[in-house]
Amino acid sequence: MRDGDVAPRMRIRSSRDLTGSVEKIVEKGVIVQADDLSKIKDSDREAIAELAQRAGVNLKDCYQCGKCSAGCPMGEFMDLLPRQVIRDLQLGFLEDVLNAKTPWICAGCNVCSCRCPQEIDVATLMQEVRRTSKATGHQPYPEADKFDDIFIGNVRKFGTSHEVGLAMKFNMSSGHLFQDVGNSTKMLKHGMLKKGRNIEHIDEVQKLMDRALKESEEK
Amino acid sequence: MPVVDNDKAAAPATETTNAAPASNGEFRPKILAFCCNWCTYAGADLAGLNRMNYPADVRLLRVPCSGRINPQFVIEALNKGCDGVLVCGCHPGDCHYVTGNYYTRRRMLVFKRLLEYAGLEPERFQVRWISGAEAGKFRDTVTQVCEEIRALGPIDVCEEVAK
Amino acid sequence: MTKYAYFPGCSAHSTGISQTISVDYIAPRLDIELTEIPDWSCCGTSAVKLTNMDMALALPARSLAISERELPGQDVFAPCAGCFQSLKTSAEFSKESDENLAKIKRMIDMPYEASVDVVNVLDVLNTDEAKEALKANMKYRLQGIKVACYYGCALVRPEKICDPDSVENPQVMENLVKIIGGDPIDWPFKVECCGASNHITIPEAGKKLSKNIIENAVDNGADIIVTACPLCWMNLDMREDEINKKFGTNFDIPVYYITELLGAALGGNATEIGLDRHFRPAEGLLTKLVDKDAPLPETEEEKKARLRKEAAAKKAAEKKAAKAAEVAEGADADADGAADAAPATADKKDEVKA
Amino acid sequence: MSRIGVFVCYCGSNIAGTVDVEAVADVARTLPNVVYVETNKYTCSDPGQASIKAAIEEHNIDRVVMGTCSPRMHELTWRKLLSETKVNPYMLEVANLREQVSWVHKDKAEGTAKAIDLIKMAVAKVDRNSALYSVEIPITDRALVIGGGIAGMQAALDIADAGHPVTLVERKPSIGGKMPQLDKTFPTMDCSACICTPKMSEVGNHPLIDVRSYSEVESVSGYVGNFEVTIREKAKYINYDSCTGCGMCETKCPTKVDNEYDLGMSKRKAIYKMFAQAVPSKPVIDAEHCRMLTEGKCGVCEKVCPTHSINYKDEDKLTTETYGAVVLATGYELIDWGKLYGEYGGGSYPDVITGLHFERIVNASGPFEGHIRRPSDQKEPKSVVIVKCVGSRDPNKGVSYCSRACCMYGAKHAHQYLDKVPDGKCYVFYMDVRTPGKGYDEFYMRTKNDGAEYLRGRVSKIYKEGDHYVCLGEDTLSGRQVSVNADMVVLETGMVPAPGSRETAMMCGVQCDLDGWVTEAHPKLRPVETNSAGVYLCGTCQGPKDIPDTVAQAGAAASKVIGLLNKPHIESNPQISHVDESLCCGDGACVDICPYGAIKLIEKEFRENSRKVKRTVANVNQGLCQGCGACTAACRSGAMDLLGFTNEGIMKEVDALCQW
Repeated sequence: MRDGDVAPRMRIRSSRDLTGSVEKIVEKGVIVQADDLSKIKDSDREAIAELAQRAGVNLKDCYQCGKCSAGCPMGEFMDLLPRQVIRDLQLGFLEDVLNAKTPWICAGCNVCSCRCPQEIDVATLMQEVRRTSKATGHQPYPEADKFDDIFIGNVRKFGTSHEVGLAMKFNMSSGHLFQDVGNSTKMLKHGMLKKGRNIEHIDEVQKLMDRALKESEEK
Repeated sequence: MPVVDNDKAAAPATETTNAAPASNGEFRPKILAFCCNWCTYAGADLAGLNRMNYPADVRLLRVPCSGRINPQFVIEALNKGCDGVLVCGCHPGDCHYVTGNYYTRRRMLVFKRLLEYAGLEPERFQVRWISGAEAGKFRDTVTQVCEEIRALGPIDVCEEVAK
Repeated sequence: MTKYAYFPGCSAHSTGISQTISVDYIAPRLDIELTEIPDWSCCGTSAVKLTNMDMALALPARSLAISERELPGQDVFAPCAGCFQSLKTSAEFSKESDENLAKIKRMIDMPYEASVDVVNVLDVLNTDEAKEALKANMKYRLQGIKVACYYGCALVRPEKICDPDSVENPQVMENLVKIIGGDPIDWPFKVECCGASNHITIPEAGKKLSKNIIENAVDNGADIIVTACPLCWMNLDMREDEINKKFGTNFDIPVYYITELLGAALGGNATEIGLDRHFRPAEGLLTKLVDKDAPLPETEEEKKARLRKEAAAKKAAEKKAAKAAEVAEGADADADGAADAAPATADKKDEVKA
Repeated sequence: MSRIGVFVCYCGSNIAGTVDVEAVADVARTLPNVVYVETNKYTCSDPGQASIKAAIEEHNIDRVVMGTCSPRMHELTWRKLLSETKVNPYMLEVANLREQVSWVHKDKAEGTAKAIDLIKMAVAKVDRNSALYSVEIPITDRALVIGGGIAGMQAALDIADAGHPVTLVERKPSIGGKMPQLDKTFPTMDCSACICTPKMSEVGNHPLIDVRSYSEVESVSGYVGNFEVTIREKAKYINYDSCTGCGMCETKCPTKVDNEYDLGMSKRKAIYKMFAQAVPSKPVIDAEHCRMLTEGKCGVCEKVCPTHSINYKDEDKLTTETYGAVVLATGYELIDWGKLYGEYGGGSYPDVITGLHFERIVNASGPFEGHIRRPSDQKEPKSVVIVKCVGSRDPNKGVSYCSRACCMYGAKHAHQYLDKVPDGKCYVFYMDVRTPGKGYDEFYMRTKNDGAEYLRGRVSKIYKEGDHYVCLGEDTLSGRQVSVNADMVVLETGMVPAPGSRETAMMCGVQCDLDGWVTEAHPKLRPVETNSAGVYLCGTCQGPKDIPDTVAQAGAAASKVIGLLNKPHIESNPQISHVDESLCCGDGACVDICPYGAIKLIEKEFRENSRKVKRTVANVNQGLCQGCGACTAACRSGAMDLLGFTNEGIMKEVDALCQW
């Protein structure tokens, strides 16, 4: 996402989202009709149950006080507030959640989890949603996705992450060619751009990563 | 004071004196229900007040609290030829004597396992929680237990005793 | 001498270089011996965690297993807060149950008993030994420098993993700063998020978060910000200009690692403690140092006490004067004198006793 | 050889409808030891009862079986009847032929068969019954009320007005509790002190109420009717007999201390009365701060006291007395939010205050004479944020329950603020609004119309910025992150049991729940009794509640106490546990299982084959035992038995049933 623009709201958050021109509504992708709860698939409900179980969260615990969202530093950039993600999961709107940018915008600062009155680990839930969303081929937020992939590729290649290579590669692929270039001269001067170290037994790391992937598949 | 006569006790119900159902030859079990005075016994009375109907095979024995029920009573009943025993108390947490039915729950759970290990059909010994307001539940419970035990047929006491 | 298995982390020789340098400088001076874990590999950090949890648990376990084998009985010290979080999460997971441990071993495929503990910079510096050594070896004090101690996320949250002294208002860094004579400020943003890797994926958001933190520190009168996390440091120090550009602010506040601050107090010069590798001019710190034994400035209490003394003296003087006048004027003073006789006598008594 | 009489009732056609009563009677005649059988149309009627008496005389009957309606209906009637004959009232068994036979079965043959079985069982059991005699437990006509808040005061007044002496123990220097601290009471907004302080003086002046202020209960022993209670009166350093409460000492005392009554927002002296209308209206010396008691100098109060009532040598006094009944009214405390909520400043911000602070601020006798000012700089706050459910409904940091009164006093605070600061803004963050009560919801709506902005969501962080406080919240109804700049923040904190209330309850043998609230005997049917007879409870020591509920409960508790104290003595229930000491092995299984602590192990000397031996045996306290019989089933050696429901008796019942 470029500077300045903010993730558009996906679904109606409040009647306020409906005010304004029809175009605005359309452009916001808001469908002005009631969600038919009777049409929610059991398969979705089960998927949500498993998701919550993987995250070690009991969705029923949440009474929607919104303390998580109130303190969320990234809240204003999200299409759904964390509380709304949980609400959608409670109601069974799986697709909306997997398509939400929120879990991909979450900075993982854990403020929500440590303040939740019901001890719900919101941050972990967000991560789980993100993983599930990736695993099920959703890609609501390509930038974040790219960054992760490049990073992991990096680790697989060298056993460590080469921050510089990482940044440059990300800029290439994401098209933000000159992001942070301003700093790179100083970086160079400060010997921050030294080529990172490669580890000796890279094969160990690679095998380990493969085994991890297998482990997850078996689950 | 008559001495208890085991053979007589072991005899099938149909032979008993003035047991009316004998006529149609259909098996009518005898079921003893130990009931807490404060909940299930009151529930049974309420069922009466509401003129509910349930099989006449069950006889209530009133105790002040399900915690009073000593497993020996149950063994005695089964040995002497009762086809089934029902133990009823207040819902855990609602005991009139604070904690009595917690002990009952623990005690009877273990005891039930023991009886089943000894070869008794689970249906023949059941523990239920019925409050003084749950006349309907009382009727349903009794009806269900009676049907289960009728289906099982008379208890084989000698075998029980042997075990 | 406290020994630690040292896990520098990937940023150690790039963006976190100043911390690495300063850690190397202060460690021997604080009786701390660091041995780098041979052939350690990346901790995986958030990117892996957000993609595959098993991998996120297994990657750090490799380094931990090596440390367990090569440097038995030593806690693993990860100066980077991110590394600390990933390593400790993995370690705790393995300690939780045998199934977990088995699972980890399946993935790393090497002997591992999950016996190691993981510690961060603050844990290492907050030991009594280290603090004693610091008091003993420090050469300079930070006289009257207002310090905003910034913890960020990974040093305090999740509470269960990091187990800080307080999750909303930790004091460890403050105490260290006090030891070296700094003046830690009380500010509410010390555990807010700096934006982490969102600076790259959503620069918009990242900048805003960093701005909030710097702004709040400045508003609360901080001269410098001190952190213990390379990522936080980069997002604050490196991006200050961008932030000024974007928000039309003109912040000019240097950001240091706590290790740099201690290094300075222990007498390190700019290069020795990495001050020359900052994005914002940072050497200024050294000019603000005063000799360890230089006379302390008057504290608030002392000032109050002094003023009280002076006031009392003045009052006594006036009383004397008044008395003299009374004697001169004679009888008519009695009336008002009697009114509050009781307390007056009491006061006198006190003075006599005192 | 027992002589059993069996009386079978037709109950009009109620029983006779589905039970062949005469057939039952015929079988009864064949049963062992049955010497007389009689059927009757209406046994419970006077002629019916008369003929039973006659039969007992004529046939020299010594135990009775009644084949009638449920024992829950008429057992007491029959007992009463027997008490007028030579038969012991406990030589009685009732066969329930109506509720459990005739009314529930249609087939007459089946009904009759069942009726016969029940009669057989009853006969078998009664044959094994033994005569039981209830002992008379004398009742001391004096009640102890622990806690001098509105609950305790109300209970004490009601009991005393009924003519029973009451001792009211209050640990603070004055009675009154929290209520006089409050400014107004919702929803009627009448002045709290104005309705509370008259009650206080009424209590203080009541001839039958002995107010023990500045005192605490040290120990409680004994049982219903006879509780031995020791009370510790803390040293007041003032002779209350001579002190006139003129207040000279207080005005002259040179030591100033934070005033707890205003929660530290004002100062008091080291010798002080808690507040103007305190009862007793006499001061105490705060030993912690008094210069005379700490440093041994000063002594101003002694000098100025016109009645020479100051006594620096005063010490705690212990007194022990016997009480017939005890009322627990130990009340609540506000949860200590500072320790729990670092994100709200952890108590370091002077203008982030609790509801009780606000009550004092808005109160005319409070630190700011009723002008709404914030503690830090006495400025009038132009915007106030009220946060509800602080500590409540928060298992993570506080307690899981709802504190019940906060929604209303939150609304009250909003209303009061907007009333006194018309140009002010007031935002209320809430989870849910719970206003069940007369005129409560109307009050809430009114507050909203006063201009209070209600936002549904929990505040995540409060921090200082310049001279105002930023509150970050979410309005979950619109799904917006919101932040409010407040000059002052009022946290409506939840209630927790007053410190020490668990210990006090334990002393009286009463349990508390996990949160520390005292548990009532039955949540619905016995809300003011506890499980130890003679101990009652009222007010917030049982759980969060508002003033109306508290007063109502206090009245209820009082009426129970009066009912008990009106009797000179109570008949103990003789159907209680009994130890066969020759069998008792003294392993104490019964002691652990008894919910009333009625069983103790005692050393006792026995003669065994002409040798004296000491053995530990169980011993049942007749006053405490309620006759549940849990101990009998737990007893390994079979020494424990329950009179009225003996092991043998029940066994015989079982046998009897098995022979049909």
